[in-house]
Amino acid sequence: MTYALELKDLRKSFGKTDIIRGVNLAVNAGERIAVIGPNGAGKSTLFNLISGRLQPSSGEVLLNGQRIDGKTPFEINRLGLSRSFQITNIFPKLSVFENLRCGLLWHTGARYSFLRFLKNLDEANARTEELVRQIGLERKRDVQAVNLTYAEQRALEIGVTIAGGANVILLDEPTAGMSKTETSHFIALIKHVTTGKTLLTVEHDMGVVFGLADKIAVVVYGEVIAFDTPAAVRANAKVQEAYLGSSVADAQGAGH
Amino acid sequence: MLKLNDIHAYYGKSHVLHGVSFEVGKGEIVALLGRNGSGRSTTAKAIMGLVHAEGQLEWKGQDILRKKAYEIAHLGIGYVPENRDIFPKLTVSQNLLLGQKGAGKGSRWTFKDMYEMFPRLKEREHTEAGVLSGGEQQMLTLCRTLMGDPDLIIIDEPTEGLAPKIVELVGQYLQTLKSRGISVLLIEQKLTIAMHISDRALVMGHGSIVFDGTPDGLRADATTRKEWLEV
Amino acid sequence: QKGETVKIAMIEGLSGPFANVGQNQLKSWQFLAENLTAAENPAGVKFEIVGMDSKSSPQEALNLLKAASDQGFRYITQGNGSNVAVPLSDAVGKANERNPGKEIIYMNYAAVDPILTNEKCNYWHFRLDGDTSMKMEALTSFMKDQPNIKKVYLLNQNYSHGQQVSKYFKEGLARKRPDTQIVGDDLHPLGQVKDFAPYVAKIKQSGADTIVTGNWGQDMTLLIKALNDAGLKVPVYAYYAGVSGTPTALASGGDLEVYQIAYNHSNYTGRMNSVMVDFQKKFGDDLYTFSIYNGLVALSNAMAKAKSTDPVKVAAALEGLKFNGFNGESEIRKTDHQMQQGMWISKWQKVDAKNKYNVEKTGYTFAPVKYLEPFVASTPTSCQMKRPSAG
Amino acid sequence: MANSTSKRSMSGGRIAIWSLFAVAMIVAPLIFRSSLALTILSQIGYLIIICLSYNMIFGQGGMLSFGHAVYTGMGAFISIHAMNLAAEGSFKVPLVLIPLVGGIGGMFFAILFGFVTTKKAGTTFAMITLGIGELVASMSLMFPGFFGGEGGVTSNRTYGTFMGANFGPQIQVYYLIAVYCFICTALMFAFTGTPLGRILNAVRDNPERVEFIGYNTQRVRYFAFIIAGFFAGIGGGLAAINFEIVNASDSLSGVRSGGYLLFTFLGGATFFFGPIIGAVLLVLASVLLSELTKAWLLYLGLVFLLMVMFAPGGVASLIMMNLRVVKFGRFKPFLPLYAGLIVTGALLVVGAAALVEMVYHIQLNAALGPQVHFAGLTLDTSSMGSWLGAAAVALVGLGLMEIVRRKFARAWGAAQEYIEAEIKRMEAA
Amino acid sequence: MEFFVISLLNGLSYGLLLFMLSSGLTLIFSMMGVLNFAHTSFYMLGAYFAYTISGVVGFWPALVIAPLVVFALGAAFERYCLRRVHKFGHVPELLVTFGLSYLILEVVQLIWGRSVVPYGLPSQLEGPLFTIFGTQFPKSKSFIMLVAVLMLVSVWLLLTRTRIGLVIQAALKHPEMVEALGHNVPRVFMLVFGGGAALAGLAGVIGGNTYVTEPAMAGAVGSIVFVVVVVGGMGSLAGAFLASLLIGVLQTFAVAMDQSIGGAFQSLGMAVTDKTFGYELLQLKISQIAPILPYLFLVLILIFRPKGLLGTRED
Ligand SMILES: Nc1ncnc2c1ncn2[C@@H]1O[C@H](COP(=O)(O)OP(=O)(O)OP(=O)(O)O)[C@@H](O)[C@H]1O
Ligand SMILES: Nc1ncnc2c1ncn2[C@@H]1O[C@H](COP(=O)(O)OP(=O)(O)OP(=O)(O)O)[C@@H](O)[C@H]1O
Ligand SMILES: CC(C)C[C@H](N)C(=O)O
Ligand SMILES: [Mg+2]
Ligand SMILES: [Mg+2]
Repeated sequence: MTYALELKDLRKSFGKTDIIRGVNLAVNAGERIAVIGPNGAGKSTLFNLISGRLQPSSGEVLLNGQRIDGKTPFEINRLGLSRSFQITNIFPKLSVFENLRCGLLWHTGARYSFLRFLKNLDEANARTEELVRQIGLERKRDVQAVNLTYAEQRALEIGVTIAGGANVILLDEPTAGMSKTETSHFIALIKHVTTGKTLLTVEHDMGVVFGLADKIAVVVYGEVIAFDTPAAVRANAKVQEAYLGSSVADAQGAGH
Repeated sequence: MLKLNDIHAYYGKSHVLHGVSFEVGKGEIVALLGRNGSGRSTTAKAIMGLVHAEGQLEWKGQDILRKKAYEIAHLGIGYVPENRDIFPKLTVSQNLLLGQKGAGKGSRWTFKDMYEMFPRLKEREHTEAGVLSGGEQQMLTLCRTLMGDPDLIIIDEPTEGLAPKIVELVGQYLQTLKSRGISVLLIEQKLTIAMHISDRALVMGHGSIVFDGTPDGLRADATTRKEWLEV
Repeated sequence: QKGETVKIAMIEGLSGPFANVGQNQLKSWQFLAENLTAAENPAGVKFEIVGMDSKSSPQEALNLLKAASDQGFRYITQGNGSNVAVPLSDAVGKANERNPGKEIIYMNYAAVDPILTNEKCNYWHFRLDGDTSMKMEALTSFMKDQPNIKKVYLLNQNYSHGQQVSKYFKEGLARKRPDTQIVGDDLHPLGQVKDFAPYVAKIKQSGADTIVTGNWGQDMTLLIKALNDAGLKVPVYAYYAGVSGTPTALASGGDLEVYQIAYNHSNYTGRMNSVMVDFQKKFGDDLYTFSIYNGLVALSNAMAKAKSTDPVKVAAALEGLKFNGFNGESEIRKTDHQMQQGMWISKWQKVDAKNKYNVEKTGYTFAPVKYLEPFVASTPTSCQMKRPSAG
Repeated sequence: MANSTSKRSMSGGRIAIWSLFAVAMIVAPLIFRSSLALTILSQIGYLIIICLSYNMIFGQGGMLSFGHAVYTGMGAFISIHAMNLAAEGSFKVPLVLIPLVGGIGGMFFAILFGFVTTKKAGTTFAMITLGIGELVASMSLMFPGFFGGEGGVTSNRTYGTFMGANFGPQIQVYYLIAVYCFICTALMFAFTGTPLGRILNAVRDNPERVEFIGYNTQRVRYFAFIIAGFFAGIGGGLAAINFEIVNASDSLSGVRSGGYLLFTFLGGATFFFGPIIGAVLLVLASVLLSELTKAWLLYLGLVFLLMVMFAPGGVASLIMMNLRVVKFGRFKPFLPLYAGLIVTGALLVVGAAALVEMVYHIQLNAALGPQVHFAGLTLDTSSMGSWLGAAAVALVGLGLMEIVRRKFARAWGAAQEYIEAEIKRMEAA
Repeated sequence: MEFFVISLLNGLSYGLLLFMLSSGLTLIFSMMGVLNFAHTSFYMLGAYFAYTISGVVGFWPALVIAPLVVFALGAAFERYCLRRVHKFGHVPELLVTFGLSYLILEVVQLIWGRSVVPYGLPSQLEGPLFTIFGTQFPKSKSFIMLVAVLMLVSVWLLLTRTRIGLVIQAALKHPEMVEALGHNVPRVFMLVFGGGAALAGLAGVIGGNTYVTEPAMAGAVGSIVFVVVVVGGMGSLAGAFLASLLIGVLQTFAVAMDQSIGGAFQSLGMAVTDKTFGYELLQLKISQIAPILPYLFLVLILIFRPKGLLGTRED
């Protein structure tokens, strides 16, 4: 069978440093995966490799069975993979509505058109309105993105990510910087907007991880040391040692 | 050491702090808690002279309200901002170098100390800080401020984006600081660690201090927690 | 028409890079207009010259032409830059055709592109300077008699003026001195050379004994500096050595042999000398654009002949007009409105007893070397003048 | 950024504005009748197109170009050659369509050069355009065949008639330009509401993210550049018709490109209509200001410095800020304050300008006597009185203006505070 | 051989002249990110100040005083104008320097007139330093070369031996953070801008009498200095130095080359006449475009190596 996303012996090094050291991972369509691991383990790098922001040194990335390594971010996006960023990355001078609409313009077929008016793109506009509601920013619909609060910006970030209707979604620390209540709202939101889609998310908040994920991939020092159900991962001694830190061993030493 | 009395702060025309008063003593770890947007980061910026503030602000008996940020830094207050503000195009060691004031002589802290504290940084010593992982950047900011040899360090959400294990580690290091006579004003979201290591806890709500007491006192005060901390 | 005031709009770059030249010429016009003698002003009119700043831009000049026309000017003058002169002449022609009764005469005192009196000649345009073909004709005639000139190096700016200098010089020389050799014919982009040393090295390598250049402004002064720096003592025949500023720069350079080919030099006696001296006394600046003098005298003569200041009549009177210019008898040729006049080769040297006029207070002067009669410098024209049908 | 999603056709306000724009263009030549005024109006017309086209890449696309004159200029050259061919009869194109030929010319060169320049953004883009601009300007002088040498290429626009007009009289040319100006402005405005227009804004704000929503940023920039090149070429074509001559030194020079940048910015690059103001100012500054005073370059430099420092959003942003105050009904108290500012400012300007004029007079025209005519006064550079008087007027003006300015600043702050609060309240409601 | 040696010497000397003109710009551009369009105006000011000052106290004192005066002006401009617009971004910064260049030009013309001023070389710098193959090499140019090298060394020391470079680069990203770390950022900015201006001023003191001191002198070198800085790579002093020399040598040798594309076709046996399509372009000799080669070079470099020769960042 084909996986929604499959990584085959993926490697990446910067200069002499190997950061991703042979990652194999296969994700079924519709699965929610949490990617966890110590700081600097290579989680964001992994996302960068998948989404085309970085080119792998070797190995393969397959999206629905199709090779996508070596492609540019926009090509990959057009094939149905979308991602968010650890550091908020939206269009600061555009309104919430415009941000979201930009997110789906390509995918509703508007492309580079300059012969049609945006306001006549009924399908795109309807979907954008829907998105504004979904991420709960109706009241801020016409506010410039810079003027949103942090949490709202994070919500917008997710909104822009899912706008295009991609089937595979990568979220990098979506809840970072949010308070507990905000986080739980937010998790609900993520669950809601990604139903039926394949989701990979990086998280440090274990509450979130265990609440959201069907499966957890643990990345340590550029390798996946475990890929299993939450319960199994929680029980895994290696994971405890390397990441969860029940004892205060030196996490940085892991992998040496 | 640090004394705030009726501090008001503004972003342009919007009034954010409405009379904040508290003190931080020598070698004390004080946790400043509160919801998002309650004004904790603004308090830190007000102390550093980074926002327009009014009221009384004293450091070691000296009025520092109208002083410039670099003057305040020279008087011994270190600041670790919440959004990290690392210098992306500079290497890790250059970032640390900028933390030093003057030649960095007589500082309690050396490069070696920093690299021992976070060996990960040593490995990435000559890497541009911009490509560091989120967590590595967090470590870097903390170390950079320590290089300036402050007597009081204001840390805004230091554990954000850190793996659980590292969060514990940071907690330990803050206590090490305290043992070296350095005061810490810790702005936190993660109650557990803050309550665990701090000597005193402050709770902020709507731009003023609504609770000032010990962690134990806060644990006992369910109404305050409910209303201002949404635990 | 006696006692009438004739207003002339001088459309010229009065600010920007060529401001010093334009300002000097504006003063020259005004000064000469005020100081014409009765003999020079047979019409007895009062000339009033108003400066209008075109910033050396052709489009601005065209705007100013409209402005001048609005303000009732019937005479305009311009000279610095054929890039302005060509459009201006063209626009004057069109405007006169489209607005009968509001004709304007254009006195061109310095734009030397031959095209203005050839392919693009225009009934309302009169050129007081000698065009490039005339100057090269004169220069080659001079060189014909200099046996020690054997190898000539041409260095010019790569635009129409420089290209024309090169072209007409080569033509003339081939006719008059087929034995001489052109050992170099270099064109460089206008105003882009910061250091001419490489060109000097090339000149030296070519073994040239004479340099001919139409360069002006910085391209001229930097060339001379580079020649002096390298100690390459090859005589330079230049077009524009006397323009505002260039002499000052030349004087601080060294003692290179520089010749100028122009319709004048700086050591006239009599009337022109007193004009120059008075001008220098009043403005602390040199009067070097003598064609302005000819322009005023010619206009006044034509007005006297036409007994009117109406441009239509004056234009007709200017055609073929003979008058007494600063070089003596001069004629505005009827076929193309090109003034026929003598040319001078003068030499850049320290002032001495015979040549006293101190150019730009540098202690140097352009001393006359040889006068070439009008017929020598005269060149044929391809102009097919379209005259307005009478009535 | 006023964009509504609902399928409302043009709102009443918008219709009013466009009608006003059209009416203004129709009646302007009836009010300003001199031939100079008419050429000025004509130039404003095509410069509006050019500045708007520049702002397409600069304001909307974040591409700082130092070489926009390349596209207007090449458009103009191609137009003028087309006119000459048409007059000969070998390329039958009526004059009214010549601007389109120019547009295609501009577009052709935008396709050619844009291919390399738009691969990059930011400073790199800016510097490539600077280089290409210098190259084209220098090369054009070397090729008299196409560029007509120093004199340029001339033509005659009256080679045919269109609905009884032969375009000899300037007024006919003006209306031709006005029609083009209106249509092009409308088209460029329409562009801001198209998918490409919006994505162009996104590319300006955050090119990286655009790649992750499916767009090729280079392509987006390239397409926008080509479209801008087309309109620039139309502007050039109209210029060619207007002057009947095209000249490398005017049309292709870096100074021209710089002018488009400066005045687009001065007009206000963040608003669609900013460059229109910029175009008007550009023509007025270059044609009229230099007529008024010899010190025009000094004034221009000063105005720039002050505008950039105190109104970095350009004239358009000043207007919008005041409109906002009007919208919230807080404008009344500012009327007397503005009057005060204008009066005291005028004092300051008159005094300072008198000083400047006297200095220039000494520098340029001292030999013509000490009298300077300025603003209906006769000043005497040799008399202490004139100097002291002018200085006194300037100082008094400055002092009074400072007083008014403080008042103004306080009132302005209060008004803004009120508006912010009001907006918050509305959001909360 | 003879021609080669002289051309090489000319190329180096021209390259060093370019470096002297642009070193201050590199400093400001690489550290502050400001495209200072008024840079060559400061160059001009240096020349004019030196002209006036040397009339009073002689050339050698003027060599020191004039750059100091320019430094003060540059610093004041940073303090009162540039600093205000810094927060609006790069384009307003650039435009404010644009405005300044207009002002300086006008003021210079008001004070010193619109024509050339007789600013001559001091006797110590007159005449040739040595003669090689019968061609003299002037002292004045040698002095320029010396100063250019000194500028390189001192700016290099400033960048590597102090933290100023780091502070500024960091402050461009997060000025408040740098202040919070105890650095007086505004003062550093002011000093750097003043320093860059002073370097331009120094170049003017020497360039003014070696070449010509006139109002057009700023505009004449206005864009070439950007070419040097950008080709070298933004943020790279060594790059600017390399680029200067490369452009100097390249251009000097190009002047000697009389080949053309048309000529190449002809030697391949193709007929190229003035009827051939594109004849004007084909007959253009390399020597004819030598002075604009730097722009071509700039465009090519930016296309194929947008970081510049030794640069590290793209913008
Ligand atoms: N472009 C780069 N050049 C050099 N090193 C890099 C580059 N990008 C990432 N790295 C290094 O790769 C390692 C992995 O970084 P990454 O951002 O993937 O970590 P992470 O797992 O996302 O950590 P965190 O949870 O802290 O965000 C880090 O040590 C980082 O310094
Ligand atoms: N630069 C700014 N301009 C205007 N308002 C601001 C600015 N920064 C913060 N605020 C406002 O000031 C208030 C207090 O913000 P502050 O950052 O101090 O909160 P905080 O307690 O640190 O919250 P967080 O958990 O988000 O860090 C908030 O309402 C915020 O919207
Ligand atoms: C025009 C520029 C100097 C732009 C610059 N690359 C920036 O955006 O940082
Ligand atoms: Mg990460
Ligand atoms: Mg905060």
